[in-house]
Amino acid sequence: MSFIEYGDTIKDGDTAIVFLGHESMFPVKVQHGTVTQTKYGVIRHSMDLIGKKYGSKVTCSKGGWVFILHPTPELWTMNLPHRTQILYSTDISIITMMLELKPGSIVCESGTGSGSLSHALIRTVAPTGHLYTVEFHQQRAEKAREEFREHGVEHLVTVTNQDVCKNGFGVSNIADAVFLDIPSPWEAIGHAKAALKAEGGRICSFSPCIEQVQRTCLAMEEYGFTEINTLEILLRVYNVRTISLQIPDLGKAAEDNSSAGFDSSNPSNQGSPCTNLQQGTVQFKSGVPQKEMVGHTGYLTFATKSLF
Amino acid sequence: MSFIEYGDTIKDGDTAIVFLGHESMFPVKVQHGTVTQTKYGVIRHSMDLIGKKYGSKVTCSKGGWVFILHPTPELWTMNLPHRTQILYSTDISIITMMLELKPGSIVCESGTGSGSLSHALIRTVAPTGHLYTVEFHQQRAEKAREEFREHGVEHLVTVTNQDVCKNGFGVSNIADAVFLDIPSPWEAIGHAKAALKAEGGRICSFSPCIEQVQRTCLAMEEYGFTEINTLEILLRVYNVRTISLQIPDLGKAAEDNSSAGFDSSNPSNQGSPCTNLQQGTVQFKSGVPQKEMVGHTGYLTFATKSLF
Amino acid sequence: MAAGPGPRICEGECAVLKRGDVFKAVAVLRRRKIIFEKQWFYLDNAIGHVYGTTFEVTSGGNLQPRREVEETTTDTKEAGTDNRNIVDDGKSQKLTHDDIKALKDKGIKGQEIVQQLIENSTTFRDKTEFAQDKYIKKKKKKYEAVITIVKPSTRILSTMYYAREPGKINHLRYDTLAQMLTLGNIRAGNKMIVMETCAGLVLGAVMERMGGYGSIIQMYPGGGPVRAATSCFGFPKHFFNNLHEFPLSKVDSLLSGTFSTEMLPSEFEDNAPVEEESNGLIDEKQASIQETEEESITATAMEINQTEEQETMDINAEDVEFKDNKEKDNKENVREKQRKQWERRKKLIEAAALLREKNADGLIVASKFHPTPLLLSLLEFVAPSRPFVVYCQYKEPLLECYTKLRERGGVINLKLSETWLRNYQVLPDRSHPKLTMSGGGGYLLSGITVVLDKGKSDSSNLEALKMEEPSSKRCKVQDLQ
Amino acid sequence: MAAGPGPRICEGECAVLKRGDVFKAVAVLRRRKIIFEKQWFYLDNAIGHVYGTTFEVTSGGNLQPRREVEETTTDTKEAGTDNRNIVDDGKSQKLTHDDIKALKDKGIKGQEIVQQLIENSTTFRDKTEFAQDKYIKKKKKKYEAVITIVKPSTRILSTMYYAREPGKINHLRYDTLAQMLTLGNIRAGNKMIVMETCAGLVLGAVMERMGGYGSIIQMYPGGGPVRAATSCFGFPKHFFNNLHEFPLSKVDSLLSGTFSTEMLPSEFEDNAPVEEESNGLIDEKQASIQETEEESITATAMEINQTEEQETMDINAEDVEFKDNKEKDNKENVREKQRKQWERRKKLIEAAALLREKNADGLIVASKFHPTPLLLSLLEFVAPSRPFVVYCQYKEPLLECYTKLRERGGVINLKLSETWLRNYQVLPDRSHPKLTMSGGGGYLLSGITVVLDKGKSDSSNLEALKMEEPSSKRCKVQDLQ
Repeated sequence: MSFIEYGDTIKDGDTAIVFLGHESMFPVKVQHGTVTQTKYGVIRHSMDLIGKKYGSKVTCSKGGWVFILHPTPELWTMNLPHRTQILYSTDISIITMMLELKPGSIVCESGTGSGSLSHALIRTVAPTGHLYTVEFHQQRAEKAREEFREHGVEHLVTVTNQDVCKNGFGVSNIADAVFLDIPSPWEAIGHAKAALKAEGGRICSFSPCIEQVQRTCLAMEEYGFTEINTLEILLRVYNVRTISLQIPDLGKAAEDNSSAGFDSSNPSNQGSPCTNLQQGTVQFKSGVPQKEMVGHTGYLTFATKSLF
Repeated sequence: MSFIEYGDTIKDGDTAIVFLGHESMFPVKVQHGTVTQTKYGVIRHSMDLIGKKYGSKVTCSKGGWVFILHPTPELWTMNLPHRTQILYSTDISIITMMLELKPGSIVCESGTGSGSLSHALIRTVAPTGHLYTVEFHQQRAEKAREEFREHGVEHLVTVTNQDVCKNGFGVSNIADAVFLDIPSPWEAIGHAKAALKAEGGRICSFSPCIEQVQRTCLAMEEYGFTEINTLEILLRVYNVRTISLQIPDLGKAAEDNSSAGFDSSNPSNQGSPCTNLQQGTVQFKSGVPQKEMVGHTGYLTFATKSLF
Repeated sequence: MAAGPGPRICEGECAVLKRGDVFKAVAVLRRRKIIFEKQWFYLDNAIGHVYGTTFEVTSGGNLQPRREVEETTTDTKEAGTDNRNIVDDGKSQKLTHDDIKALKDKGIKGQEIVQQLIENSTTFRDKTEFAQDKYIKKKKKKYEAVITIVKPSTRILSTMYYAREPGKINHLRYDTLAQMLTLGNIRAGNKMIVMETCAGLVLGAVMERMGGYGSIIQMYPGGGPVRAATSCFGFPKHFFNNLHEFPLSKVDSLLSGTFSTEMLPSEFEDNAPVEEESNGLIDEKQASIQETEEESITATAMEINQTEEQETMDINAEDVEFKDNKEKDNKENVREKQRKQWERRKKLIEAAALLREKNADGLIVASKFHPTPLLLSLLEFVAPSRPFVVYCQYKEPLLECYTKLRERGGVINLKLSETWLRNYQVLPDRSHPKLTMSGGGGYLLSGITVVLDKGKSDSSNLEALKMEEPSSKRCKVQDLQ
Repeated sequence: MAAGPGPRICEGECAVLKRGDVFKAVAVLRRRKIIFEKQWFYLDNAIGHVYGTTFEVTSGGNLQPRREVEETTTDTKEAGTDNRNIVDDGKSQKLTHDDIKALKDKGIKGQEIVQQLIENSTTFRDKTEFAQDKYIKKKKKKYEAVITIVKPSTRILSTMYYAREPGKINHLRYDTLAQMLTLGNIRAGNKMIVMETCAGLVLGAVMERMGGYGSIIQMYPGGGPVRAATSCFGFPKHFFNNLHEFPLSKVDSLLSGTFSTEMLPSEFEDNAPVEEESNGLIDEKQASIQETEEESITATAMEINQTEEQETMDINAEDVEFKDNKEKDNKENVREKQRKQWERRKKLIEAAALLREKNADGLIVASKFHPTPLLLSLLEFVAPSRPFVVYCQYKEPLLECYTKLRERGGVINLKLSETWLRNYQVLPDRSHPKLTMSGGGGYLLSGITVVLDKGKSDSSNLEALKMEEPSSKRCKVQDLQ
């Protein structure tokens, strides 16, 4: 297993995802002789995991079962230990596309935080690119290094523990793209420009507050960035449900049925998308928006470092 | 006809709405002896309109027909002559509710603009309330007065031509609610407070830019307003369409049909919400979002003037 | 007693308690223990004060009016620049739980407790302004027992219901209700038909907008109309003079001309309005449970736990309206019962007569039923050139309703929509949309009635259909500034 | 020739013209007239310059590189405070149309013309800063002929297609495509199955993310795969070495074990890939039309008018890839034809072999077809514990697809979603969301494959169904800061 390559079977030392059911899962470090507790009972790594195919159903000691999934940056984002606020896949998707990342890209990132975006960036620039990620919090930088090692991607990433606003990214003129998720991104725009290739590149800054965006846009303009564009992206998830609606009793059954224009009122008519399953109700599939959704993560400001 | 009362038949002097078809309509001033040109031909007011029921189908000279509608503030908003940017019904709805307007309320408004919101406010506070509306542009104030007269609501509204930031609303301690749609609302918060009843009331400020909102919120806090709440509301309209999707040809017809797990692939199965109308396609009703929608009108900031 | 010219809190009225964004409707009664936001108190001292007054809960559950109503901002402007040096080990607060309890027992006010907590936090000064603010808000919420008593309104009640009991109002979000009232051109003097199963909230909103002018016919399923939320509005008595009700189950017979009051459903004669008695009964049991039970912590938590506390809200409100009835029940006699039955029948005949005129000024539907049959029948009672608005929690039934209405004809300007609502935090250097928002507020189908030529419906409908088909050219959006 | 270390614009390559937010893909060819944003010019002078260079169009349609690439801000900081005194009578501009034409004929640059217009406007100084800015932008757009030539990328091409030809890509919005690439875990080394009818845009995006590592099997309906947009990316030749194609119409036979290359559809043998020749043919006609025809004013206008200009975009791009082919066509002989047929059959056998392994690392579907049958068949080729993503312009078919996949089993973590995208104007004191936004970007259904026990599918599916049913408790939203 590695976060940049699929493997077929679960091996000792792998990080795997235990999937218990709808949006319920957790990561597990596979180790000979270890057991993992789940609500369905115990999983014994040596017997239940190692050597099995990824995607297999594993029966726990209490008889319930789980699926063991191959890790991906997206599953990691959903399951990683939070050391900071993290970026989720919706923002990560647009960041990756708008920064024009692909295999071979050199990217700079600050801060590393919990490594949610870092894993996705490494995945995309592998096998020939590199991520330079800067984290000012020492413990977090350490922890990130450790995770990258465990996930088999340490050769694709350099973690530096410094203040990007003061000391920059530690590289110059080599990056295709820079990503900033720090409290004062406007203080790092100069360093970002220095890190980017002379021929140009893309930058993105993520900020929760509009005032941060305002200052960042001014700084980007000052440093000659072009195509400055701020956007916001939200995910709307629909639960697929079977809904039953009652047909109101207007007294038709007990009454004279000759009243004009009423016969078409029966929704079980041919061609109708509803299925009349029981007397007086209509059933249909509906994509129901979740009652509560994420209303804001942050503003994303993209810009281009131009040629001259 | 009046904008605050329904009438059954079209009368000389009425303002009526000529409805030509989907989102195509215009207002007309009904006058004996007048004719109106439409793409379906001429409408002669004396013969075709006066005395007819509102909601009637009227055949134009070229044989095409239109519907004549009773005016409402909402139809007026869709059809009024624009002298400024106007507020639309989506924002108007939430403004009216959040200002707690009802028959008898006293409201102050600035600026009058094209009178879109004014008509809706008058409708809601009638028959015993009053609107004090302040407009700094003289021609616009004049025009608004004229429209209110024509629409039979002049007894419910007082139009003042002055700068609300300098001179306020011209009334004090009588308003239940104040609405501001001006470039510098923060300069009018003091006047708004003075216009509101001593026992308190509600205020709303509409601003397109976030910087205006920031200053306005600060001013509201300074003047002791509470429950300060900024929100944004957008309308998403769905076009109801019948969609046909092709069933892909996977070669089943020409092939052996015994392959496992494939029979359920036919979406025309029982219980499916699709209707198989012609060979190889599936038809269904869909609520299709409009390709382009209004992405922003303005931020609405509401607050309460408290007791003390 | 506070000064001020506004309306005062009176015994027996319906009022709304407010703390931050959380609302609760209650009946103002003496010697009745109220539990709100984990705090218990009596409303006795509030009586006579002006609506809008903010009170602090003092020892013994007494309410004491506060002068300053603004959220007191604790002054701590020393802030760190980032939190890189903070290691959260759970040991940063020097005050123990016992210390805090002791402060509370001494009768120290919440505001002071929060200040003490800040002074005894070893990390507070190192936190960013951001984090400081968060900390203060959290602690204030926990230790400051401040409530405001406000007059009910559609704004307040619809917000309250959506937050606390969305299931009772079919998840109708307040801004969606606002759209309905505007699209329906609800105003004084209208004759409106309202069909709702939203606990009477939509009916109340319509009544508020009509201000006692005009008339309303409420169509109801089952044994009688539900008006639990309606009574929370605290409308004056005369608002109910022109409020009529008509059973849904008689709509078809009314339309076909076979309707007669002799054919009333038996429940109607016996129990209507059903809510009164049964709810009154529950109320008695409820009161005692309430006394001992701890209230859930927040409105959203309550929504999940589905506690009795929620029902109490409605029932308390109902108390107000039906208090007189209950008192009379005690000395109830046969003559009284007969008089009531006769009155009910009279009102039914009046409602039927109003509907038969087929000249209503609008139709508002917001129910748990499939909207199509409701619309196809109830639109018959509406005059031409009048708006109608249908709410449904789901989009799919409105697609069908749209199609059937097109087939029927007699309606134009059909529009299927939903609104998207987002609140903002606006603070110096910290402005952004709120981090959570409602995922959906339900869907509306609105339109305008026109004269329906039943004779040549085939060709005209076909033409109308063509006429209204949304054009494929892109929608023109006003280019504001 | 400009200095700079980046890749240079070469003859025969595919490049993208950019003006403001408007993009157009073109083949870089000498002596070929280009019409873009109402401006005509030749690319000859651009050859050899670095990608990203901005050019001004000078007389005779020559491109002249510009040093400063920032939008030049005309300096006019005298602004009125509001526009109360402005009466727009259409007489505020003293320069006549003839005056302006004369300036242009004299070869005065656009930037200067705009400055002259400002100086000759009687109302400009009275306008608010707001209005001044709007005025300048409008005039600049009209009179300044500046274009930038950039290297194609998924970002640029997906934005361009969505703006100019959404119908060709099933209205797949660029951010929705971005979600697909991430949810699909597209990366170097994967073995991907792609089924799209988005002109090859989705295929191109997948190829870009795979960087020439791994393999792709493109499933295609009809006579051959469509790769018009794919060729706009300008990928190096070796990217195509591991790109395979397989006809949809052979999927069932492959799955049932009856597949053989002898049973190929006749179109496949005769015409594939169909685009090459037919498009090449149109291209010739097109070129002459293009010379004389005025281009539509904006990307959105074009979308409506559906002009030939749009097709040219693709075709020009195709030119690049198939230029060699066409030249050879002239001296085409029987041996060449046979060699090609043999190669095609060899590739088909290879593709079939790749699919038969049933170990693909993912499945991407974005087509005009009903997704359900595609998913039910193509998922058979995917290994367990791999992601799949299906795009559909409409929500309803994905509801059905969701249901059928649940019935089938072997998939978990099914999620139906759409994204909401809004752009912002961020300017000092004038920041707000853009006034128009896309109403919808289409819908995605994504999930993960797992091992499918075909034996005891009944009970296990039932259990899986229960296991995955969204819980009714509200979704926990992370309380960020």
